[in-house]
Amino acid sequence: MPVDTVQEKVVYERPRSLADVPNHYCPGCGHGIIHKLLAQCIDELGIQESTILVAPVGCSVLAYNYLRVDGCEAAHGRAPAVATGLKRVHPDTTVISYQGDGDLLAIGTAETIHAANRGEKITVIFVNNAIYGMTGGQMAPTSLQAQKTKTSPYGRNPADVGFPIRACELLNTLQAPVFIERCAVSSVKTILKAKRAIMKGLRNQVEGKGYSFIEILSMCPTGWGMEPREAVSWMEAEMVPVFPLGNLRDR
Amino acid sequence: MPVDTVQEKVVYERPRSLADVPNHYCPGCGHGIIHKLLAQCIDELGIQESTILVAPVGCSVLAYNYLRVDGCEAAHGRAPAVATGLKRVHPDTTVISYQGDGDLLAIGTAETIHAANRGEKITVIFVNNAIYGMTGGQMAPTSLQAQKTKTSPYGRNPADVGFPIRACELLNTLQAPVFIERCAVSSVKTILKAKRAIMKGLRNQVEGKGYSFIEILSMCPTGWGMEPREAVSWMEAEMVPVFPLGNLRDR
Amino acid sequence: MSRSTVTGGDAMYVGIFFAGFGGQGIILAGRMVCLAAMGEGKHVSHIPSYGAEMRGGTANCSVVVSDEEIGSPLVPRPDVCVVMNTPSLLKFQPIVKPGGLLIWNESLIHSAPERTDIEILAVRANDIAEAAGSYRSANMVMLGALIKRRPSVASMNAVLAVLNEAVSARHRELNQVNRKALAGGYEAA
Amino acid sequence: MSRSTVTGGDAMYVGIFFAGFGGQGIILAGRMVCLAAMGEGKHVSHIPSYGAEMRGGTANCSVVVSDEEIGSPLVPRPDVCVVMNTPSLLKFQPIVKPGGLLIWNESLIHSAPERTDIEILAVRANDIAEAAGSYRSANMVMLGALIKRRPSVASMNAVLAVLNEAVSARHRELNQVNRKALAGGYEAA
Amino acid sequence: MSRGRAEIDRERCKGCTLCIGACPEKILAMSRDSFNRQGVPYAECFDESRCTACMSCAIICPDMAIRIIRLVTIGGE
Amino acid sequence: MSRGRAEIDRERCKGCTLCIGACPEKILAMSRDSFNRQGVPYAECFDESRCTACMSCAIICPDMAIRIIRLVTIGGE
Amino acid sequence: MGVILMKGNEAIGESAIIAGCRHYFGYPITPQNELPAYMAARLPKVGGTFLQAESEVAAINMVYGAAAAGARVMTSSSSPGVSLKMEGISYLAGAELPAVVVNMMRGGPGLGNIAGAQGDYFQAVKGGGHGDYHSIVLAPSTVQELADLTGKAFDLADEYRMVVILLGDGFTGQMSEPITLPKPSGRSFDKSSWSLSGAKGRDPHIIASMRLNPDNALEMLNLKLQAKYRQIEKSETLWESVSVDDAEYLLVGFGLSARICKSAVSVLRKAGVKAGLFRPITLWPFPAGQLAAVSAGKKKVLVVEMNAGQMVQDVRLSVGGAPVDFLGTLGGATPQVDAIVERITGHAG
Amino acid sequence: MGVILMKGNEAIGESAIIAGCRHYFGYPITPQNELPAYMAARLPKVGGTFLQAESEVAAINMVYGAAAAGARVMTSSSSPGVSLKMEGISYLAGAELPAVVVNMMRGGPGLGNIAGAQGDYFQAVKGGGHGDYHSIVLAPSTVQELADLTGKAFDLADEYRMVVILLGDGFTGQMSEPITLPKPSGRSFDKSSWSLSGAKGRDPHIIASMRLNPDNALEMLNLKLQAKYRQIEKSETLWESVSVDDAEYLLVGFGLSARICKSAVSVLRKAGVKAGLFRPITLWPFPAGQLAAVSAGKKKVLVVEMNAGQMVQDVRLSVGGAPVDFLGTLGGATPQVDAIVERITGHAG
Ligand SMILES: Cc1ncc(C[n+]2csc(CCOP(=O)(O)OP(=O)(O)O)c2C)c(N)n1
Ligand SMILES: Cc1ncc(C[n+]2csc(CCOP(=O)(O)OP(=O)(O)O)c2C)c(N)n1
Ligand code: SF4
Ligand code: SF4
Ligand code: SF4
Ligand code: SF4
Ligand code: SF4
Ligand code: SF4
Ligand SMILES: [Mg+2]
Ligand SMILES: [Mg+2]
Repeated sequence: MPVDTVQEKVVYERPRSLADVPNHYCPGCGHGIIHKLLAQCIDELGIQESTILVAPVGCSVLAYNYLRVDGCEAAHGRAPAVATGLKRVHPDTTVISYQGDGDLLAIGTAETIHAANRGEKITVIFVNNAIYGMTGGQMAPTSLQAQKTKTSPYGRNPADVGFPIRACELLNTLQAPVFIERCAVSSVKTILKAKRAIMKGLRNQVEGKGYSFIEILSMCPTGWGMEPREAVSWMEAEMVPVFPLGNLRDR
Repeated sequence: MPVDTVQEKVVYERPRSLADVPNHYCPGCGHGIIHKLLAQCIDELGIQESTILVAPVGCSVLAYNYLRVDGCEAAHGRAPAVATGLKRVHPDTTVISYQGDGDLLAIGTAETIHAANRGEKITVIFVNNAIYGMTGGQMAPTSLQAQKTKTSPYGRNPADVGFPIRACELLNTLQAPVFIERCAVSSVKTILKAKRAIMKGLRNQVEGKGYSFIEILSMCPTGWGMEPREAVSWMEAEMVPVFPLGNLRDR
Repeated sequence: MSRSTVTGGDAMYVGIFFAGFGGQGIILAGRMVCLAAMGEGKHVSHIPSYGAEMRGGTANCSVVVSDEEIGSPLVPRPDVCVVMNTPSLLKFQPIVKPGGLLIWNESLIHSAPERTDIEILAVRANDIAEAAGSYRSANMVMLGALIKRRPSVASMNAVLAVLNEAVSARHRELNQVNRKALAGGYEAA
Repeated sequence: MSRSTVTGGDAMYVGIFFAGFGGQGIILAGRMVCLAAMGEGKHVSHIPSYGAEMRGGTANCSVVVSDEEIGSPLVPRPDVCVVMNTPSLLKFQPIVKPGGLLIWNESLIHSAPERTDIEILAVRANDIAEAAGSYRSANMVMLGALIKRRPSVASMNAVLAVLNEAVSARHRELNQVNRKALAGGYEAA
Repeated sequence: MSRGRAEIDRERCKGCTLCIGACPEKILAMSRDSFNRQGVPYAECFDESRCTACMSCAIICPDMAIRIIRLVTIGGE
Repeated sequence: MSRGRAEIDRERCKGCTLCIGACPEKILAMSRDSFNRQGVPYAECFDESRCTACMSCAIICPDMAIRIIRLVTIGGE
Repeated sequence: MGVILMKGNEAIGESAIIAGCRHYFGYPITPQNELPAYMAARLPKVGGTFLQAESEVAAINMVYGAAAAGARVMTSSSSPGVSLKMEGISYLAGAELPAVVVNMMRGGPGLGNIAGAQGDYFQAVKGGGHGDYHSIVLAPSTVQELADLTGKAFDLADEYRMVVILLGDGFTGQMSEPITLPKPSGRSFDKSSWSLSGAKGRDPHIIASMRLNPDNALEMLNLKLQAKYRQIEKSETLWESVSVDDAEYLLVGFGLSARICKSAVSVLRKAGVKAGLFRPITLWPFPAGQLAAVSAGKKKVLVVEMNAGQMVQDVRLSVGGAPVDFLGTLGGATPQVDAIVERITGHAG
Repeated sequence: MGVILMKGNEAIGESAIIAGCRHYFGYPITPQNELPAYMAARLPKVGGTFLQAESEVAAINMVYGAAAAGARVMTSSSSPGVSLKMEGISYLAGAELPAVVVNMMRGGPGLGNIAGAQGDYFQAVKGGGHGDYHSIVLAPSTVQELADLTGKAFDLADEYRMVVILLGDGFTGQMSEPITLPKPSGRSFDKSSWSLSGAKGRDPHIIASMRLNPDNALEMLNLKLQAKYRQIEKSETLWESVSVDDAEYLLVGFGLSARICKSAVSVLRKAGVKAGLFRPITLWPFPAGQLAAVSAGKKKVLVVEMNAGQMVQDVRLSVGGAPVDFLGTLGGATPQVDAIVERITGHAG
């Protein structure tokens, strides 16, 4: 009778596309999780050598240092335009526009909407942390009602500056996009869902389909002035009701 | 038995707010009709002395020469930002942002969306003629599929540059606006409806309500390369199905 | 890098200004002068006016024909001015250089030019064109008259030679009429 | 418009650099030096570092105290360097001016500085603070040590006098502890 | 019998013909041999007696070239 | 019996504690008296025997500080 | 209030409020974020409006609207953000609207870094926007001066109906120094003859920079602007000079680099070298005449800037005979006193 | 093809295609609309991409992306639109990306008018964007030169990895003249060592202008850029001189104003006045040495520009002894030959 042998199997480790360097994000920052997901998807699709990452101006400005693919910095808000230029020259690459909420929904509103409306064959990863992380915590277009930030010190007042903008719903009024989904990275469950959405968004490019948009609710403990786990709870309790998770379009 | 006397009564004449000068618009241009409607509404609301008109860069760049109210030029696309500055300083005035489709939906996309999202207490008159009139007929964000323009000489190809954007539907995803309606000036009937919408949009300011958006489909015979009456037919047959008329919001 | 000298001889120089409303073929007439003069070895330049009036259908252009390299392509004081409608006459009559030539379209303009220090030529351009086959060739009538009065600009042969090149394919069936109109203008001048 | 003269006398000038991680009260310590020195009639400047690291919790600041108008507020080669944690020691030990003073937090840093051309002072800031009532006053311990070793910067009285002004209302209940910590640092130096 | 009339300012008219299309009575047309000072033909009413003063032509005119005068009957039984 | 383990790279750990919250077995905690070279406490597993190799901690770790090793039984009946 | 320790960016904010500024529109960017944060906290308390715009482009156009409405209005940003305002600033110039624009310069080009720098001199002074226009450019070098010049900026803007740029750098904005808050200048400017408020009881006003009719209308506007600029060049130059009378060597610098120069003058004098400093405070109008006078007969003029050589061109255009040398630092580096001293004496100080 | 009559804007388009440009991104604005229209019609026929961007800001950033991808890429606009590209141009400079930007200048400031003008010299030459950077600036004065310099612009851009600005004016763009279309230069540039295409079989490439680590990284980038600029100043100046050797009076102008100057030289020579013309073709690098040599010993140097006096500053910085005078026209007005002659002779020509 043969004896059972117990072998060790590594079931979770650094994806090849994720550089083996410490990142500069604050403890508990969602960007780190999202980078990891992106790297996993790139690996699984085997597109490390045909991917171009457009990093925004925002906390993820150095994303190209962490994802081991060709990387391009874009001016604040202009990542979709830069991605358009890249993709139109190299239609066979997978071009990812990685952007924060200030970048994508404030200064970059026009570029966001028009790249989506043209149906540029790119994948947009929209990291919605309801704040301007990099510049020290100012109000974002997605900041919640009554949320206190450096530039809404008395809380965001909708009567004065309106309500948080819902990017997915906005883009869902356009005809060209093929995929629109809102995810989160607050728990293992939501993270795994987010990964599936990212996979789909990237695969759409590999298959030559069209514009994919993945919004990911992400913790910014520093900008919110919270401990990381407090931030997770706040996101689930406050953000998710305003930005409901789910798929809005999958063609 | 008294004899009937027939008296002459002027039932339609130049509104007081409309300057008695020839305008520079091409024959059959919708801008002229819309100016007249605006002037009539301003007169009827008695707000000639408290109105500020923001004229865009576009064929209507000289609108302030035709409407006898305080007038402000805005850089191309920035009329809503300029209007915001004006209104925030003078909350008691009625501020009108008059814009073309290139102005409002291309270069000015961000300003358009954010003024609406903040719920700026202004009235936006959006003249959608599916073309860049002033610069000689280039493709607008609202140009129709297959429409030939100077910059889509083989017809607008959605696979390459997407579909026409529907401004009302886009803004209708935002919470703050109080009034959104799409009208046209292709016939007496639609013109009268457009006037009612403009009245409502301006009255909302008088009543201190909030952001109003009135899209008006408008003929550009020159840009379309058509005779004026041909343009009217084209608008009714081709544009209206893509941009359905009607009210989307009235709070 | 490049070095050259300018001597200042007595070169031929004619600045021409065409004015009318959109659809009268103003720009085409200007281009044809250029092409014809080019064919005869001259330096030429052509520039449409796109000044104050953006809308409203006016169309003007400036043409220079010269033996020498051309300085400014603009013609603030034209040697020859061709006006096709009333507003153009009113606006541009004053800018013709003293001693210059003003050709006006008598078919559409009802009061004659008043200047006395210039050469004035009335041409019933629309009528002559109509007789040739279409009022749309009125521009060619004016052109015919122009080269008759200013033969140094270009010869009739040179103009006829560029007709097919200048006129877009869509309108080329009109060239039969255009030839007649050119001749009609030439005769009328 | 404004005219003045500079003589170049022998004025007192101390450039101080504080380094640690966010939450250690680095910026506050710098501001307190400034306020105290201001109170004693000195010129001062304070500037936080906001250089390469945007994220990740480092916090540094430069302070200048001088008898004269201050030129650059930056202190590339500090006379005094106060380091509160290991990465700061590693990074900033080399920049201290030869003959300068390096004060390091022995509670959190496990290997001592190596330079021999500067004055080195180890302070168990967290321990002393803890003893005074809270580890959060470690910055005050370091400050106490600093003014002991460099009395020209500011006196203890001056520092105590600005405590209420410098500390935001939210944290003022800590001032009792802060006073003790300042004294503790002063003694330990 | 005429219920009013459309007064067309020929100098303001740009000849777009929109009014002609809009008139329910079809009593408007472009001038044939005369032009205004801009050199363009202008709209004219060729049968004022049929005008109902409905204002359609004026409402659609982009150049405010049309004033409408209505004839109002006062008194009588 | 342990079904695997979470290997935590203490130098990469930033001490955010997200893994601690995510671990269904509640076997992770912050180091008490030791700090990494950045001077911060790091996550540790205090009872590896209960680890199910479920990967939750690794999945949520923003700093890729956790590798998961599963023990796989091969052969036997 | 007596002497207080205040951060540069916040000193601008409070001084603007003292000067009567009640409208601020801006977009976050380091290293000036303390200014919008300050305004966000303070303006609502004094009945003013703070609005975070969706972009720098929107911000400058909100400023345009508020200025057209007759308000005292300010925006602030740093280098890349200010580049985005170029069209708007040209429009403000063309429409003759008064506004105060703060640029806390950082290292460029492109995204660069967030250290203080002086690489936007040309943009501010020569006109980064299109067309022939000028903004008045003020270059403070201390927090006190930041505070004082803020009030001055509003007065100049209103007096000449134009943009005044407060050109600081990241270090100046981040730095805290003891200051005395300025008093309101007390000057008042009647804008009722041109500003927009609804044409009550008067003809409509129009604010515009387009000029189409007659053909020379734009030329006329430009002639008017140029005449205004000549007037300002005559009457509004500001500068500081230190120990220039007996100096053989003249340092020239603005803002932070001038402070470092001042330290260098001190070191040089200590070493027996007769050095002086000329510090333009208005970069436009550049104090050309004053510099010409001060530099006459000097052995050498050394221009020190935190850039690759920008103001040095204006210095060369002003200075008569003296040889002009340049010492620059790039990408957010700051000039070292030693290097300046060495450049003057030929050996390390 | 032999000699053909071609419009300036269209000549640029066809010449760009001849030079291998297959990507164009732009936004409409008068007076350069014929260029995008031409590209829209032609590029699809040669397998290229024409894209009308949503704005000038988007256009320059699409250019940035396409340049990063290694393509020959162009955008075009006119003054207000070019102001909006300032941030993007600074980014291109910082990231060392090659691109050709056309500015067909119009009357400013603000919305101005649509006549040709030369008011954006400072913006193009001194850097309208933030930070220390340069673009190579080419100033064609005929349609033939527009065509020839377009190809040159692409080669220079690729050789030095930087922006080349083709600085024309509305008149030059609208004008038709007989030209011979240029031949491809035949030069090729290998961009594979830095451009982005997916990191197949190599380490990833990164295109960025931010430099944070180490502390002096941005300084290093700037030193590299400055070294490149010095090299270009040495080797890439272009100019034309006409009748300068025996001239007593030297006219200096660029683009359209140089053509008018040429006519003036002709008139002056006819009148027996020894006049010559120096025409910088590269505005940056400015042919300072050549101008210094040519202007030596002249009685007077007269700079003629369609602006309030911009290039004249570079002329003054270059010219040694000769007195420098300036004649400018504003708001889209063009210099008159008579006025130039009068300024030289002291009486009307
Ligand atoms: C033109 C310009 N404006 C502003 C900035 C400053 N800035 C840098 S990042 C940022 C916003 C960051 O917020 P977000 O996009 O939400 O990203 P996050 O940091 O939250 O991930 C801003 C305003 C800039 N670099 N450039
Ligand atoms: C910054 C800038 N970009 C471009 C232009 C040129 N331009 C003037 S009007 C216009 C668009 C006109 O189209 P639209 O807004 O639809 O108005 P319309 O003329 O059709 O009424 C453009 C692109 C400009 N003046 N400024
Ligand atoms: S500031 Fe917020 S978004 Fe930025 S790194 Fe820190 S936690 Fe992440
Ligand atoms: S081009 Fe079109 S929009 Fe402009 S005036 Fe003419 S018809 Fe009207
Ligand atoms: S008022 Fe009515 S009936 Fe009379 S002309 Fe006008 S449209 Fe015709
Ligand atoms: S609608 Fe007005 S402009 Fe048009 S033809 Fe009739 S009257 Fe003339
Ligand atoms: S693998 Fe699962 S059980 Fe093991 S430590 Fe991680 S979360 Fe806990
Ligand atoms: S999630 Fe990662 S970084 Fe956070 S505490 Fe756990 S191991 Fe450390
Ligand atoms: Mg964010
Ligand atoms: Mg339009």
